[in-house]
Order: sequence, then structure tokens, then C-alpha cells
Amino acid sequence: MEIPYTISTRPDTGLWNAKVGIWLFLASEVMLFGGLFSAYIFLRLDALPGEWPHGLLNVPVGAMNTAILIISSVTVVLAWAALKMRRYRAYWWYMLVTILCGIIFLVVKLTYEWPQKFEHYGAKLKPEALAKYEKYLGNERRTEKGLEPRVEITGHLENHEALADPNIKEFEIGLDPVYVEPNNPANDRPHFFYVPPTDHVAKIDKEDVERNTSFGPWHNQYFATYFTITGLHGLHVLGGVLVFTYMWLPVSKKVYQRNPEHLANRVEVSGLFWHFVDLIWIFVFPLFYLL
Amino acid sequence: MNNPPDISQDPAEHEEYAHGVHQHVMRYVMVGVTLLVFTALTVALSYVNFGTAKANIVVAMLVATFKAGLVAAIFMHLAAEKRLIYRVLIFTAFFVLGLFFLTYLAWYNPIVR
Amino acid sequence: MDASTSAAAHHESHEHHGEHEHHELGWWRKYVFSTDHKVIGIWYGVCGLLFLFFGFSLMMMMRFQLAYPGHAMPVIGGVLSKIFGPGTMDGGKMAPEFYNSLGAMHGTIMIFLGVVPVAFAAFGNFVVPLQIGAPDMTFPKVNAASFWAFFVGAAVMVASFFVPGGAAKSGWTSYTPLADIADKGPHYHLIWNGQTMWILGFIFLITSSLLGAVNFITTIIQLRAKGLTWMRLPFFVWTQFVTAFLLLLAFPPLEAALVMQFMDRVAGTSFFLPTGLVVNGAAVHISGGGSPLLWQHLFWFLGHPEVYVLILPAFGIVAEIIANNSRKPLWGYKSLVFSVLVIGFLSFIVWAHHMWLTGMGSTVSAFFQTTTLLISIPSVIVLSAFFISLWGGSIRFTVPMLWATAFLPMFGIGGLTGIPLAFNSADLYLHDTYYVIAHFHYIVAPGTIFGLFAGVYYWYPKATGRMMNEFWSKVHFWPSLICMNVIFLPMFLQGMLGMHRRWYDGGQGWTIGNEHVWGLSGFQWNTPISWAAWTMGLAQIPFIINFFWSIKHGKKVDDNPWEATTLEWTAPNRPPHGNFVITPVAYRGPYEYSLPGREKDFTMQNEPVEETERTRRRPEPETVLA
Amino acid sequence: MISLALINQFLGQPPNASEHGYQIDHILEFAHWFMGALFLGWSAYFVFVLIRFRRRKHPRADYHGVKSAISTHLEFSVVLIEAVLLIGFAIPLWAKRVNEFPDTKDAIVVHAVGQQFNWNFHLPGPDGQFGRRDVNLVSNSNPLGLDQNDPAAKDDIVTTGELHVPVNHPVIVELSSKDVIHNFALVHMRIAGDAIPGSLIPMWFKPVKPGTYEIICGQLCGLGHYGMKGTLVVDEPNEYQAWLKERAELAGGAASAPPATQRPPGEPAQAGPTPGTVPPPGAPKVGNPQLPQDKNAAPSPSPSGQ
Ligand code: HEA
Ligand code: HEA
Ligand code: CUA
Ligand SMILES: [Cu+2]
Repeated sequence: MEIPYTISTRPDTGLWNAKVGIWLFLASEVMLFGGLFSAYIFLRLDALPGEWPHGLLNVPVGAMNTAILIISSVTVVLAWAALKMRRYRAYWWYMLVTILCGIIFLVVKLTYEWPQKFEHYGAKLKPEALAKYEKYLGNERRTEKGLEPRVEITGHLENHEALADPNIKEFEIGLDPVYVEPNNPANDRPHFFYVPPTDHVAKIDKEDVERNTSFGPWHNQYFATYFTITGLHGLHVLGGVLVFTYMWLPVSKKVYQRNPEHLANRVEVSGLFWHFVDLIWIFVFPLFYLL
Repeated sequence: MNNPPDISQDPAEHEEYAHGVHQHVMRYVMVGVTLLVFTALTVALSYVNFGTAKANIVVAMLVATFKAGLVAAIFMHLAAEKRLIYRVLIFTAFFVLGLFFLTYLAWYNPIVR
Repeated sequence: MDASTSAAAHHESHEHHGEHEHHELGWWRKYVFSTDHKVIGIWYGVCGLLFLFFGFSLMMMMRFQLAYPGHAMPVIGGVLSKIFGPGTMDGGKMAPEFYNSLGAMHGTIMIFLGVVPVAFAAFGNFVVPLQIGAPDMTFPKVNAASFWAFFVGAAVMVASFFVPGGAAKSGWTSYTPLADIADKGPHYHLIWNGQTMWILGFIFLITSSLLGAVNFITTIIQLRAKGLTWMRLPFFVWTQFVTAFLLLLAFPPLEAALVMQFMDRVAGTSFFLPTGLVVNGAAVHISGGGSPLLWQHLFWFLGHPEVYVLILPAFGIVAEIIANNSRKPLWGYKSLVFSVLVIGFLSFIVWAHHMWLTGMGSTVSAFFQTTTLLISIPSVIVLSAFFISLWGGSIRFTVPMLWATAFLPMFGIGGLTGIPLAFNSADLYLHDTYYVIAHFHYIVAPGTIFGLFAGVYYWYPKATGRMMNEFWSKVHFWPSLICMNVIFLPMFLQGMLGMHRRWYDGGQGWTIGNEHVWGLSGFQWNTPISWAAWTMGLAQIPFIINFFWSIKHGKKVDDNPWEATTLEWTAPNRPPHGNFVITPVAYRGPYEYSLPGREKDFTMQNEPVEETERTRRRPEPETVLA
Repeated sequence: MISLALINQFLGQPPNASEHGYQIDHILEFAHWFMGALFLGWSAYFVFVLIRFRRRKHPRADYHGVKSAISTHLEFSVVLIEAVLLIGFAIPLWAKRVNEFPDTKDAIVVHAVGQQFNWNFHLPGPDGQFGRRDVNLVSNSNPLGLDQNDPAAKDDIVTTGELHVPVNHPVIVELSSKDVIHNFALVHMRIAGDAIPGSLIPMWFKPVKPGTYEIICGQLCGLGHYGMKGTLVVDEPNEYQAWLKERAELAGGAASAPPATQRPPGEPAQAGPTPGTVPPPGAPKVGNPQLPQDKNAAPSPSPSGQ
């Protein structure tokens, strides 16, 4: 006996199997990301003043990646529509664009956004030492204006050996522009364009530093959630790209020739998955890049 | 048996069907453009000061929810889906919100002296 | 990972299409890498049973330590120390960290490698498609993927016993920060250590369950035979349906939590680590700011639905068997269905009853107490319906029926003792004592496991075409029933004494463990308990032999040996690939036993409604495909 | 009430020693009677049915079965009883525990800080002020990292393993932990609470019977969990004052009192009854069978990034 309703719909539910399956799967994905986002909410609500950094990610690049995902979402439904209209060539091109979009997204993430973070350092100061570095932090003015205090100094670490060598007593940090001009109102809110660390090197006594680490997941709760959520999201993107590639390769032309509706259905379910991945990103982008 | 040959291979029927799909294509593109515009808007709004940081978050989340709604409704065809799928999603939404809300409650109702 | 598995889900779902054009499959494809739901179900079943036995063996070792703390285990102690390596059973004496490993792995293995695979995956796979008259699962390849994900997860779990430091030792609940810092000794390897492997294995198991759940739900929705409307589904199918939803929606938050714990362990994050930890006299260098309770919330968000995952399939099995052996319809079918739906729904909003003592204010605890008590009501309804079903029956004490009847009071004891735990003020006293251990073991051991045995004996003929030997089945049954009670009843006493769980010394070093109750001290009660556990181990031998021996030598039976009514019994014994010779159509409800005016005392679901019936009892309108 | 109480004793519950404890016992008793009644009722019915309707006696089953609504009534009464227990007992009792803390004026306030595998107690001393604690000051001789420069810390009392409280005074214990989650369980006082690192969870009780009681760690906290025992001594007021004085002298002496029972890291944890405490009468002479080694939980280095 053949399995019914793989392509045609079951009359009483109006659905074919894979469509039910993918929606159930997406429901579980909602719960998965729901768990992660609830962690985000609680860790953020619990964060002490100044400990949830702002403006550390590259907004234009993030916005571009968002746009790329949105475009790929459009092309994937166009690919599906093309199949429905039995235009295989158009389908092929739309699919190619979708796949490329996915790949660009991943490449940007893995070769640019993430590595850049690993090179950045942040020295979290002990509470009692904050006053000593007031000239970098500008906290007096910030408290006056009701802004969150700054509790760490970030930039490029010039003397990496200091991390391991107990004989070196100071960290030398090539400051991010914010710390060069802490009292400049322009620095009160995150910059739209990324500004690299300056040549201005600050010497910070190790005694005063609670922790000095690069911006990896170990740095603080913000980066922990950022890397975990974008990492998991990236895996989803990768999965989608692999599936689309399979459907774009010549093997699926055969499926099309046997029954075009079959391929259209496949594209529809994988497209649903892809839209979902896009949808998650729509929340990730403002939560991590903008707020 | 349960998978009858595809009717849409019949040229006449297919013509009609394809026409229907064709009408949608424009809509997909429009939605895509709207999403891009709203992405720009989110970025812009994040540089506007709505008074408190919380207000900014709320605004950004409203925009994001609207965008997500568009994706779900149009790209994922949720605007016209079968009842069964709505049911599954309603339960899921309920449980996610339950997870958020109850954990929140538990968090902010500790024993205090 | 999810992405790629889901990806597999889409295309493979369509792929099987061409594959059913029958060509002889090779032995490997047919019996090992099969996509046939029955073969997969049987694989799940055999693996799951083996893991049950393995988990039980771990517990038998622990029971020695509890009864005779500090003594070297005679005879096998040395062997075990060779197997598990240094630092575990040196000189035959169990080390405390090894005790903790065994405890954590007993819990994990019993639940996730034993009961879930057997109750949900094995019976669900083997029975559900047959009962709904489907040729297979909707996504056979996903089904196979689900099994192999389980297999990998299980292999990782078992392998974790043999890495340096041994298997996970922070309890099956893996509470943080303990689990975050566990095993991080001097020779800490990032991946090859018990707790990290536990996490990885678990992620595979979750993947397996999610794939299975998607498949089951889709199958039940899409592949019901003609005429098999929702209210004509066998109760077992309903329980599997709800169970699948529990797994589908409750597992992912735990998966998220596992990912976070994994990051805590290997990437240096502090999701569950607060600021200012001092371990072993030294401040820990982490970013801090995390919350230990976040883990508990996410864990119990799964953990509570999970316990219903353990019990609902057993409800289903027992219901089938009671109807079949009392030869009358299940009483209150509709309220049963309604009850399991309500249980499923409520089980998502009661989880904090495992966290009464974590500093919960009165508003939240009032809410969770109320929902916890609410959820006990549908359970009461289910059990009452089973009891009432027996009234007026013509009860045959077949082997499956023996297990099913034993299930009822055993579940009753377990369920009833959940009630004091549900009141947080009473739980102040009982939390984490042996009372809790006794509570849930009454449900999962003489409860669920008996349900599983019932199911094995009941559907064995369908899977093999032969019956299991009745005499040896009874030799299996009676000692098991007695031993279970000797094991778990005294634990209530120990709990009331105030003895706590996870005590390596069995309570010997505690004043409380040396108070007397019913003639023995709390600690001394360990001895009869342990002996009963070992005796029960022996009592499983007839089952194991019977199980394998009967495949070849059992009594041959026809397609419907129990004279049952549901659709699986219309398929030929050892149903072929594709299951049914004639596509079944259902014309009536699932339990038409002793229908008045019929000669036979059972009327199968695929027997058309006769003219005479129509006039006499106004049958439901004959809907084909509601 | 007397007869109700019997069921708990029958099941082995040790006598209560706190003011509110009998209320906890009552709810347990009610629950047990309720469960017992249900269990016996159903069991009797069950046995009857199995015998009465066995195949030999009753060869043809009755298609329709029970028609009466008795089960509905039964279920309804179960709901009712559960509701009474919940609304009448459980919720108010809990509210009393967590919302109505006694006034600090007449209550003893103490911080209990769990660690693998010991209980540390921090008492504010005569000034009623807890001194500052800092994890960076934690050392062998200063298990809680008490900051001696803080004036409020001067008269503080820190003990390990043993806590004294006066009888008939409310005691507020604020729970926290240095490393992992522990649970501060006082079986005789019918009270318990988790000690969670990073939070401070208060709980209170009022001991009414002098004596020596066990403090149990009720949450798996590592390999020495089974031996993590503390002692609660409920003193008559004059004994309590004497103890306070003795402790205060110790605290005033050395920079900080090295508690007699503190365990240097890396050395085996305490096993069995904590040395320096009086074993309660009838306590077993046997120690715990094996000394736990502390390789389970070493400080966790951040694997990368520094
Ligand atoms: C399958 C498993 C299962 C099931 C079904 C249940 C069912 C219930 N459980 Fe249980 N529970 C566990 C498994 C289960 N539990 C486990 C594993 C733990 C410990 C986890 C850990 O910490 O490691 C636990 C722990 C646990 C706790 C936490 C205790 C603590 O840690 O301090 C609580 C508290 O509320 C609780 C309550 C309940 C309640 C109210 C029910 C209710 O749903 C019960 C409803 C049933 C009834 C009310 C019975 C009705 C029957 C009759 C009326 C008929 C009687 C007739 C005869 C007996 C003949 N359970
Ligand atoms: C499904 C869950 C399940 C099951 C079935 C069991 C079954 C048993 N459990 Fe377990 N247990 C747990 C889940 C379970 N347990 C959990 C979650 C914990 C808490 C862990 C923690 O603290 O973190 C626990 C803890 C626990 C403790 C407390 C340890 C401690 O706190 O220190 C004890 C003590 O005696 C115990 C005993 C037993 C015994 C004697 C059985 C017996 O009933 C076992 C009986 C088993 C069988 C009868 C299996 C027979 C199988 C076969 C015969 C198969 C044959 C094979 C083929 C045919 C191929 N268990
Ligand atoms: Cu501390 Cu257990
Ligand atoms: Cu529960």
C-alpha cells in the first residue's frame, strides 16, 4: 500500500502530509527559540546597571544581513510561485538567488561579524576603581543625565602577553572612541557606523580590573546570549541552504518532470522553514543590534 | 490511489490556476519591499529617544511583531490556512507565552522579609 | 542540527513515493536500516527493554551500597571495578561519586532510554499505524532517522561511563551550578567528560523524540482509515496523540537549556552561574550574572510534561486490555478522551511544583498549587472510568489482563501520594525525601512498567505470530508484583522519617536514619528493600527467556487471538510491508464488545453496520471521512 | 485530633519541635486520611468486581455497564476535599511562612551559607548588623569572606556546622550558598528551604522544645552531599547566652575565629557527625563509610578568552 496524501490533500483536513509535518516542526521551533528568548529576557532584566552593553555590534552590516534574509524570503516564495506556474527556469534562478543570499548571510557572520568581536577586549573595572578612570568613563556626567554608568573600558588590547604574565602590572588598551571623548554627547548613544578603536592607548592597572576578556560568549551575558542565539540561528540558515541546494541541483529536475506539484510542495515546506528562520532574525536584529 | 495524477497538468486548468498564482506574485514583491522599509524604520526609530529605554524596546518590538506578522501571514500563507494549523499554532503561542509569563511571575514574586 | 533534520523531513517525506514499488530489499535494508514502522517499532522496543534492564542493573548495584554501605560487593565487585575503571568500585567498594553517577544515569536511562522508547516510540510505532488502518507512518525515512538519532544518543550516554571521571553525577535533573562545574577537575577535557556527554547525548535523544512526535501527530491526523473519525479512535491512539504533543512542545525549551548548559561548560558563558561563586575555597573567574533558577524553570517545563509522557501511553495500553478482557466497551470513552486532553494541556502549567522550596512567594505558589490539584482531577476520572468499566464485565484473567489489573492500584498509590506533595506546606516536610522517590516509583515502576509488560504480552502475537508462554509469564508476574511493593512501600516510611534521597550511605550516618519504624530503623529498612530488588531482578529472567524463546517456539495463533475489535487485529499476523491486505474501513467505535443481539461477543471496527442494528440501536450516522 | 495525629506517627514521622509544625502535620494527616479512604474504598470495590464478574461467574458481559451517576458524585467530592485542603490549609499556611515574618526585635536573625559540604552560620552579634562579606576575602580561616575593616563586622559571629538558638524565640534564617544549591532542611522543625548561590532566601520558625537536632542538606550538592550535616541546638535562654558569649570571645580574639571545623580545600570533607558537636543521644557510632575526595568540583577556569 502506498502512503496516501503525500502530494494531494486529504479531504477532511485539506492538507497534505508534509505540510502538517512542517507546521508541527515549526511549532516545536517556536518553543525552542521561546526558551532562548525567555532566557534573554530574564538575564537582561536581571543585569545590573551598565552591564548590558549597547552599540557594540555593527548596525549597517546587521541591517544588510536583515535585508538579505528578507530578499531571500521573497525569492523563495517567487520560486514556489514559478513552480506553480510551471516555469522551471524561473524557479531555478530564484532558487539560486535564495541560496546565494543564505550563503552571503553566513559568510558575513562567520568571516566578519564574529571574528571582529573576538579581537575586541573589554576590561571590567572593580566598582571601587571606577572613580580612578573617570576621565575615560565620564560617569559623573552620565549620572547627572540619568544615563547608565559605564563599568568597563573597551578597545584593542595592545599587550596580549599581559593576560598570562603576572609580572606585567598593566593592560594597555587602544581605546574605542567612546572612551576617548566620554563626555561628548555624540557618544551617549550608539553610532550607526562602526568606528574602530583609536591609537589612544590607556594603561589600566590590573589591580583595578575585575575581568579582562575578549568579546566572546564568556565576556558577559549579552555576548553569551548573542553568540548562542545567532549561532543556533546560523545553524538553521545552514540547514536551509543545504536543503535548497539539494532542490536546486539537477536531481530535482527529475522530480519536477515526474510531477511538478511534488517539487512545488517540497519547495513550499522548505520555504516555510526558511520564512521562519527569517522571522526569528526579525526579532534578533533589533534585540541585539539596536536596543 | 490516494495521490491522483496532478490535475494542473491539464493545460486549460493549469492556465487558470497559474493566473491565480501570477496575481500573488506582485503581492509578494510588495510585501518584501514593505519589510525592507520597515527594517530601515526600525533602525531609524532606535536612534529616536522615546523617553525611556523601555519605551524604545516596546516600539522596536511592535515594529518587529508587525514585520513578523507580515511574513507569517503572506509568505507563510497563514492568512488563509486550514483550521488544524491554526489550532496547533494557537496552543503553541499559548504555551510560549505561558513559559514567559509564569517564569516572569516566579522570578518577581520571591520571598522577601 | 534542527535545520538539517527538518530539511531531511521535507524531502524525504516525498521520497518514499517511488520506493514502494516492490523490489526485494536486502537483509540489512529489511531488518536493520528499515523504514517500516513495525521494524522500527520492534527495534525501539528491544533497545528500550534492554535499557530498562541496564538501568535496573545500575540500581541493583546502588541498592547494595544502600543496604551495606562501605562493604565490598561480594563476587561481582571486582568485576565491576574492572569494567568501570579506577575510582569507581576500587576493591569492590563503591565510591561516592560513582554512586552519584549511577543515580543520575539510572534516572536518565530509565526515563529517556527505557520508558520513552518503549512506551512512546515502540508501541506508538508498532501499534498506532495498525490501529488507524494506515500503511505506514507518514514519513518513513524520518522515522528511521528518529531511531538512529536515539541510537546515537543512547550510545553517547552509555559511552560516558567510560570517559575519565565517569558518567554524569549531578542527578537526572542536573541542577546548576553543580552540573555546570561538575567534572571540571584537573584532567578536565572539554568534551570527553560525563556531564558534557550527558548534554550531547540528551540533545540527540531530544532530536529523536521531536522527529518521532512530528511523525506520530501527522500520521494520526492524516492517515486514519476511512470512517475512523476522531471519536472512533482507540483510546490508545488518543494517548499517543497527546503524548506526542507533550514531547513536541515541552522538549524544545529543555533543548534550549541544554544548549546553554553546554555553552556554560565549553564556551565559558555563565547562563546559570551567578556572580560571586566560591568553589573549593577560591573565587571562580566567570562573568557571572546568570541564574541557577533559570535552568530549573526550563528543566521542569519539560520535566513535568515528561512524567505524563511516561504515564499516558500506559493508560492507553491498560485501557485497550481492560476493554478486551472485560469484554465490554470502555466506560465513559468521551470523558476519558477529554481527560487526557485536559491532562496534556494542564501539564504545561504546573511545573513549579518541583520548585516549592526555591524561595517562591505566595502568589505564584498558590497558582501552581491550584493547577497541580486541578491536574489530579482528570487522573481521578481516568482511573474511575477504568474501575467502572470492569463492572458488569466478563473478566478473563489473561496474562496482559493480570498486568493491567495490577497497574490500577499501583498507579492509584503513586497518584494519591502525589497529593500531599502538591500542597507546598506539606512538601516542606516531604521534599526530596524518600517519600518523593516512593511516590513516583509507584507510578513509573509498578505503574508504567507493568503497563509496558501488559502491552508486550498483548501485542506480541501480532508482531511474531506466536503467543508467549503463559506459565512462565505468571512466574514473571507474581514475584514482580510482590517485590515491587516490598521495594517501594517501605520508602514511604523512610520518607516520613525524614530520610533524604541521594544519600550514599543509605542514612546510616544520620540520627534520623536510625529512628525506628515498624520494627526496623530507617536505615535497616534498606536491607529488605534491596533483597526484594535483587529478587525482582531474578524474576525478570523468565521474561527475558520467554521473550526470545517464544519468537521461534511459542504457540502459533491466528490473526486475532484475543478476539479484539480494533483494526490492528484485522491485519495478518506479522503484517507485511504496507500492513493491510484490504484497505480497512471503520464502521463503528473501537470497543464494540458484547454488542446485544450478536452471537460473537466482539464486533470488529471494520464490520459493516447491519440492517437489524440500524433499527435497534440507532447507530451513529455512517460518516466516511468526517 | 488525637486520632488524626496517629497516622503520621504510625508512618514514622518524628515528633514536632516547632510552633507551626503541628499545622504542617495536620495537613499531612488530613491528606493521608483522605488518600487512605479513597484507596480502601476503591480497593474494596475493585476486589469485589474482580471476583463477582470473573468469566466463570459471569460469562456474558453487559454492553452498557454502569448507568448511575455515582462516579460523578465521587469525583465531585474529591474535588471538594482537595479544594478545602488547598484553600483552608495549604495556602494560608504558606502565606504565614513567607509573608508574615516576625519582627526583628524579638527574632534571632542568622545567615546560613552552604558550601560543599558544610553549613556556615553568620550572626550579626550585639549590634544587630551583619558585616560586609566579599568573595575575594574568602580563605581557610575566613570561610565567609567577612570584611574585618567593616565596623559592623567586628562583633559578628561566624560558626561552622553548629548553630545555637534559644527556645521559644522566632528564628529567621536567611539562606544562601557559596557554590552550588543546597537545601537547609530541619525535619523536626518542619521547615526547609533551598540555599541558592546568588540569592538570599529567608525562612523562619519558632523552636519550642530544647534539644539537639540535625540539619540536613536536602539537595544533591556533590559527592559529599550525604555527609553534609549541621547541628541545631535549641538552648534554654541562659545556655544560649553562655554560648553567645563564648563565641563572641572567640570572634574578638584572633582577626577572625578559625572555626574549629573548617576544612582546608583539597582535604577530605567532614564525614559523619561534625567534630566539635555533641552527637545527639543514641547517635550511631559508625562514621560514614568513605571519605569523599573533592575532585568533583574544582574551580572552573574560563576556557578561553583571557
Ligand atoms: C509518571 C510519572 C508521574 C505522575 C503521573 C505523577 C503525578 C503526580 N505528581 Fe509526581 N513526580 C514524578 C512523577 C510523576 N508524578 C517524578 C518522577 C517526580 C520527582 C522528580 C524528581 O525530583 O526527581 C515527581 C515529583 C512530584 C512532586 C515534587 C515533589 C518534590 O520534589 O518535593 C509533586 C508536587 O506536587 C508531585 C505531584 C504529583 C501529582 C499531584 C500528580 C497527579 O497527577 C496524580 C493524580 C493521580 C491521582 C490523584 C490518583 C487517582 C486515583 C484514584 C482516586 C483511585 C485510587 C484507587 C485505588 C488506589 C485502588 N510529583
Ligand atoms: C521510568 C523511570 C524509573 C523506573 C522504571 C525506575 C525503577 C526503579 N528504581 Fe528508580 N529512579 C528514577 C526513575 C525510575 N526508576 C529516577 C528519575 C530517579 C531519581 C534519580 C536522581 O536522583 O537523579 C530514581 C531513583 C531511584 C532511587 C533513589 C536513589 C537515591 O536517591 O539515591 C532508588 C532507590 O532504591 C530507585 C530504585 C528503583 C528500583 C528498585 C526500580 C525497579 O522498579 C526497576 C524495575 C525494572 C525492571 C523490572 C525492568 C525490567 C526490564 C526487563 C526485564 C527487560 C528485559 C529485557 C528484554 C526482554 C530485552 N530509583
Ligand atoms: Cu549540600 Cu547536599
Ligand atoms: Cu510534576
